[in-house]
Amino acid sequence: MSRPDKFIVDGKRLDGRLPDQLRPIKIEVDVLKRADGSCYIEMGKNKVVAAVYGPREAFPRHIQDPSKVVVRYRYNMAPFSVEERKRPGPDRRSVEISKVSKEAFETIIMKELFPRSVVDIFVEVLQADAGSRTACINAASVALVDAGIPVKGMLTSVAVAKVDGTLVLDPMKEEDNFGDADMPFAFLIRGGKIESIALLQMDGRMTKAEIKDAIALAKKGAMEIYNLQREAIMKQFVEEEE
Amino acid sequence: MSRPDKFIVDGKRLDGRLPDQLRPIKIEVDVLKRADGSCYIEMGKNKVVAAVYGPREAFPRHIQDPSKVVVRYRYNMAPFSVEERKRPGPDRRSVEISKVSKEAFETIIMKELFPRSVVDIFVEVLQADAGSRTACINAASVALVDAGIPVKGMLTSVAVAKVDGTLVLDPMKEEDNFGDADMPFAFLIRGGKIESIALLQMDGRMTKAEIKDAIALAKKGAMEIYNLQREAIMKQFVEEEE
Amino acid sequence: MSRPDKFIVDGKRLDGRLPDQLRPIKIEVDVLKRADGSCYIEMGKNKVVAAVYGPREAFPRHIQDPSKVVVRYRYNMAPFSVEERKRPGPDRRSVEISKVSKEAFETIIMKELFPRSVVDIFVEVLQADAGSRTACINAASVALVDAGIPVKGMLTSVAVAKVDGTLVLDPMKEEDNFGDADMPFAFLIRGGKIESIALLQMDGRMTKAEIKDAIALAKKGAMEIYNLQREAIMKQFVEEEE
Amino acid sequence: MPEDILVDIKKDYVLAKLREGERIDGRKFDEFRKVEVKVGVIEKAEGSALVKLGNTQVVVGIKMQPGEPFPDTPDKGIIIVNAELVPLASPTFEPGPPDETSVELARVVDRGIRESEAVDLSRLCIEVGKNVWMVFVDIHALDDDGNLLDASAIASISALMNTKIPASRFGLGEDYELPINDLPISVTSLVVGDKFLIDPSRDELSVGNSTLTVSVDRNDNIVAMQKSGDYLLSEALLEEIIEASIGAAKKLREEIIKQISKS
Amino acid sequence: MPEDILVDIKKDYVLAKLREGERIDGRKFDEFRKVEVKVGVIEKAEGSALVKLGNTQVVVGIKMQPGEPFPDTPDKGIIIVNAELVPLASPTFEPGPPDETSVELARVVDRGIRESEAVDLSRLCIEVGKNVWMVFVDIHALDDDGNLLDASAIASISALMNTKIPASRFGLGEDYELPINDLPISVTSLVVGDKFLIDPSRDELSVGNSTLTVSVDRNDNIVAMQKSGDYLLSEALLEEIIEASIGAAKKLREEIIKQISKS
Amino acid sequence: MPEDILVDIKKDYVLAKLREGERIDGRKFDEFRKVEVKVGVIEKAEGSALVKLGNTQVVVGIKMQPGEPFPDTPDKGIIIVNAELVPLASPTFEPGPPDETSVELARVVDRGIRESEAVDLSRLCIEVGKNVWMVFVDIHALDDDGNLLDASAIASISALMNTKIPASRFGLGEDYELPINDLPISVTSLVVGDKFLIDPSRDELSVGNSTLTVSVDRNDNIVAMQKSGDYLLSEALLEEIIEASIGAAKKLREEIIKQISKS
Repeated sequence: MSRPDKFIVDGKRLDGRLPDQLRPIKIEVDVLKRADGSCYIEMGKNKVVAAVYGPREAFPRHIQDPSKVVVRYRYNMAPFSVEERKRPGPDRRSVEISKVSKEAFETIIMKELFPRSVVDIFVEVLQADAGSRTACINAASVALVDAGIPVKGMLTSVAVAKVDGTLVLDPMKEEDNFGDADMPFAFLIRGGKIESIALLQMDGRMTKAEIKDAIALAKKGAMEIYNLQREAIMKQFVEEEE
Repeated sequence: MSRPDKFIVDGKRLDGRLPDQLRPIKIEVDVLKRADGSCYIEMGKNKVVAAVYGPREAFPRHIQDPSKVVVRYRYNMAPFSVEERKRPGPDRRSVEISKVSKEAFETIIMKELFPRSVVDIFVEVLQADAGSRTACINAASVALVDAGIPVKGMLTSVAVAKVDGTLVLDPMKEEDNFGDADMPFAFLIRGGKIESIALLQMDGRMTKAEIKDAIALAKKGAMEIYNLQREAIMKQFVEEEE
Repeated sequence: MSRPDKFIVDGKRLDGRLPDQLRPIKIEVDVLKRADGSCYIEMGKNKVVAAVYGPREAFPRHIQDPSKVVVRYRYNMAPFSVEERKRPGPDRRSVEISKVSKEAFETIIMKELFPRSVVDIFVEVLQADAGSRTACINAASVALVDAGIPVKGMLTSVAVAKVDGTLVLDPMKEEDNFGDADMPFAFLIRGGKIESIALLQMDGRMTKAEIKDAIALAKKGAMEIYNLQREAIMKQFVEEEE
Repeated sequence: MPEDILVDIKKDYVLAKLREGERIDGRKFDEFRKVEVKVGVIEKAEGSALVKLGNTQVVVGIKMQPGEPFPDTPDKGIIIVNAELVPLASPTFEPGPPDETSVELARVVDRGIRESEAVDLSRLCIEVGKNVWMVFVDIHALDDDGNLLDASAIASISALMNTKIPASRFGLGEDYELPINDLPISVTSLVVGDKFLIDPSRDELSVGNSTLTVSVDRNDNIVAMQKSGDYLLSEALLEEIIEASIGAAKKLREEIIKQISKS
Repeated sequence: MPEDILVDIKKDYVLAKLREGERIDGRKFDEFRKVEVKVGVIEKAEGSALVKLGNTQVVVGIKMQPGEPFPDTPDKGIIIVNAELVPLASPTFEPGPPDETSVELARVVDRGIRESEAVDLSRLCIEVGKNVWMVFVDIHALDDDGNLLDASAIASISALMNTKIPASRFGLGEDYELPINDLPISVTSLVVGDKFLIDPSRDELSVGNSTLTVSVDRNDNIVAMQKSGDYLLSEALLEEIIEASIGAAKKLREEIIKQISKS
Repeated sequence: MPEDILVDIKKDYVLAKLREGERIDGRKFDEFRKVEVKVGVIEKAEGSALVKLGNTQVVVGIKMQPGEPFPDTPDKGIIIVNAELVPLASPTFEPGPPDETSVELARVVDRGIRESEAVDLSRLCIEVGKNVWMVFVDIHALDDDGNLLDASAIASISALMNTKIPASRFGLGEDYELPINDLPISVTSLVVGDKFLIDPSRDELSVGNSTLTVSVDRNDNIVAMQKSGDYLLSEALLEEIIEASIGAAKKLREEIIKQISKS
């Protein structure tokens, strides 16, 4: 892959999207039998599966917290998920993504309800595209609901990039690799409204003003994704009822 | 080493053996002071030492089983045991051999007698030849008796290979590397009779009928080895009496 | 660096020192806030920091000794401390140095006073020169006093090398790399007098008689270092009083 | 209800049914669960397959790259089978390097492929003694509802059949299909006393882990066997299982071919 | 007095002061502790710096060696940032491979340097596609009295500014100075409710680990951000922190330039 | 009887005997246990030796292969000594990477060989700066009945004396014997108060781990020393031990030469 000359031509991006348009998203709930909750998401070419186990007894014991549940989050890439085969096991990038994602979920789980327990969130990237961490958070968020874990709201994640001086929603690979900035978010959405920021990272170069605009754009995208997450969960409930 | 044109000439194998003939075997019992039981075996060019420790308190505690003894088996190759120096530490092959060997020994040890304890079987391959796993099991089996661990019978191990369409007992390196199939067994022998199969693996290409014949051939070889194991143990008892 | 033709010319060493002369030494006490005791030492081009934590509860529990304190010592080189970047983490050399240094400190700490506890001595080599292990012990010894750990005396460390058939004190890099022998010591000094040897290693080639002379030379050097250690501690006390 | 009591109840139920000559899900003793094979599910991989065996799910991806051949086979490609039993797939799996179970699984799958000569390794040579194609078969478990091994074997061979050699990416001419000669089938039986159940589900495995895996090539030859678990196996039962495995393999192979050719 | 009670008392004190609109050490909310930068402290390294931020101390050493470039940037040097939070620096650090905290620290420092294009990587190419300079930035914590991250970032860029490329040692011509284009500043704030404290000390961190790091280049652009800790951040507060970080970065940058140019 | 009580009883017995000026097995204070050396026990290795020192047993195997020399010794071969204290050899050994005890053992054995210049490394150069012989000395403990260190040192030098350089296997001419110049002997003493016991057995080591190892070359030079254990050593005792070690080494060296030349 090499750097394109222009990222936006006639107002359209390399893959034909408008700057504020998401990639196609597909969400399936309860795709695994063993897990307490699960979700499969395709977001662009990302294909990720999330599973939630718990609340269950925390082991080894010394990680138990007598006042609240411990949350673990494991972001893992399958060896075949990327162009060049990835050696199995966590690298530094996965360790960081796992950490900030875990902290985002800690803000929405009702932790005091399950002392001495653990909630495990495992996310497997089967195919990686730009924004795999956001796809994973979206999947994990649905899986968490599917597992019946009490949460304050939905966590919805999307990134904004800057290319050719323009902010674009949900960047594709070229925009991510060669753009001027990348800024992934996760928002807490409650009662159909975005309440606050649970995850925020950024690298690149942006002015204060651009960051403000980026937040607005991210919020727009997040609401769209949130509706899809809700829809998928509802559909699942209906199916279970029948 | 390269593939020989023919494996059997005038009814004889490359090393002069008949198809149903074992390589020379040498067994010494109680060769180590620290171990509770020990045995040194040469089987062809294999030179292996087995040591048994236990039953002793299982550690770390969480591996303890309140209803029975835990059996551990560690097959390990010395760095100088093979042509090209082997890096110390377990590789995938050793891990698999250790697993199936452990399971074979679990079938013969009276496990209920020693709850919360562990029996450790350590086998070191000082020089490796074809069939090192079978040599190790034979040594471990004698070491187990030497350690006084109550067992249901003797475990005796031997492999059968297929070369030039013929089944041969206790294959040498060439037969193992370039033959059409290899099939290691371990049998439980009780009251001088083969009772059942405790370990069975196979790779290569064999028909159903050939497998039947292979079992018969393996049983013949196992009985011969069993007699040598018994003899070595008896000799040891006599020496200790004196 | 290549082997010099001669190590001693006109009675002087490559860096102008006399055979029985130490390199310049600089000692600072209580240089870290978090540690219970700390010390920074420059000895030649060695720059090392030592920190002492404890006595504190030993963890993991199974290392606790109900009758006395456990002493741990970690000698660690910063990646940039040597010419060719060193990969982080302990190598075999550090493991050995840590072991013999720990044992030296075990001889001087009043271990019975703190059962079930641990005293941690951490030494970081920021820049390595010949004799980094001796510089580290000298720093650790001062840090131990700074931490208020009850000790039987001061541990003072210095090496002696043999070059061109002459014994030299506190060898520099060339003498260490290309000399005929190297012999690091640590002495217990109590009441201003050297009482006994707490650490002793040697490699090279020395006669019995040379070893005797080396001990005498090392003792001379150790007393000088001891005085600097004492002075630095005193100065610290005075500063704290003010 | 605590997990261990549940296991005990399941175990009793499985055994009770067995005494009546039945399996809890109504299958015949030599019958596989419903299999679903989807190939090409990971576009970025050289080949891939998602396999469902009942509720057990495995995805296998194939990656290829040129590399140095083994000294003793200078003109042959290299296959490396690796299994990650990630903790997503079962509450009993733990993160970390492969344990003995995943090592065994990968090695038994590997033997089935290798010994049936399913992949024509001699057509994977680029330059004798210097450069050959390395084929990484990565088994990624998604849901372990019993018998991950057979599901992994099906997914591995299906992914290999789906594989295009990425020659152009490495400047080595045009891409071409990985040459496949056989479709080995791994058949795992759970041994219970003097009976056996092919393709045991997790509920059935509550009675124990005593299994025998028999891999069969398209000519009904046995190409690999692995006894796993601490149990004693009689000769008679071994022969019965081999016989049944050959039959079950044949049926399953046809089903897989049908599904792959349709997709 | 046991450590945890002490932490509780400190926490109450910090919060009480905060309610009065004050910090326990009298600083303003957007004020860094006293910074001291000494470069060239490790003569054997290609570049080095010792930084004290209040009582927090970090030393960074730079080592360089030729190596192969990444395939997608064949004409650019490589920077590798690594952090060792050695147990000497804090009673809570443990020996062993980097944990998530040190990985995050190293990666955030790395992004500040990388995204501000502080080092001109295109001038680190020796032979296109074959050989480029690799720059190892090793962060070695000495004393963690809070906000190791900003101290590490200051020490890293200061050490880079102090670096001479050891060309002669590798037979590659004369040594020359590492080309530096920017001086990015990392500004970490502790978030407490709807307030924030720039450059939190360890005592202040007793109230929690909710931080936001904003890295600012010399043109007041934001080049990296990292929210760390399990807290929810409002948009309004985010904007306030960014505003304050830009201001604090400007002041700190001037101070660092002053100190380095003097030494 | 529990192990620790047994240790206490042994300890008292050793100390009681010692007060009477005797060792529990009747040996003199400066006397090694019976040594047995068998070389060539591993035919597949380039050289090997099995050594019994009393009941302590060690096997050492030598493997050689060409490799790159160290930059500062471009014309010299490389010796790498490695020790595996496998759990077979003692109830206290555990599987896993080498711990501090085995690292120390390997390094002290290494120093004895290296500093006595026992192996003529300058004759192991194949092509200056490019290719030299690498000699892997792998120490494999079988039975630890005390003083594994001296047994390992004897086995290592014996195996080296038994080594043929496998030149023909690597297409580098005819095989030839590894050039050996010296036969260093490692002598370990257990220090008990102001007394010492050479070659302590495990029973004797029940009184503690305070040892001093002195390696002696054939000209009675000391080539390596290592104080091991948390005890204080007086100058006077040090001199006594050195004196005794030189004597004991001479005797043991003769015995080893006799045994090797016979075999």
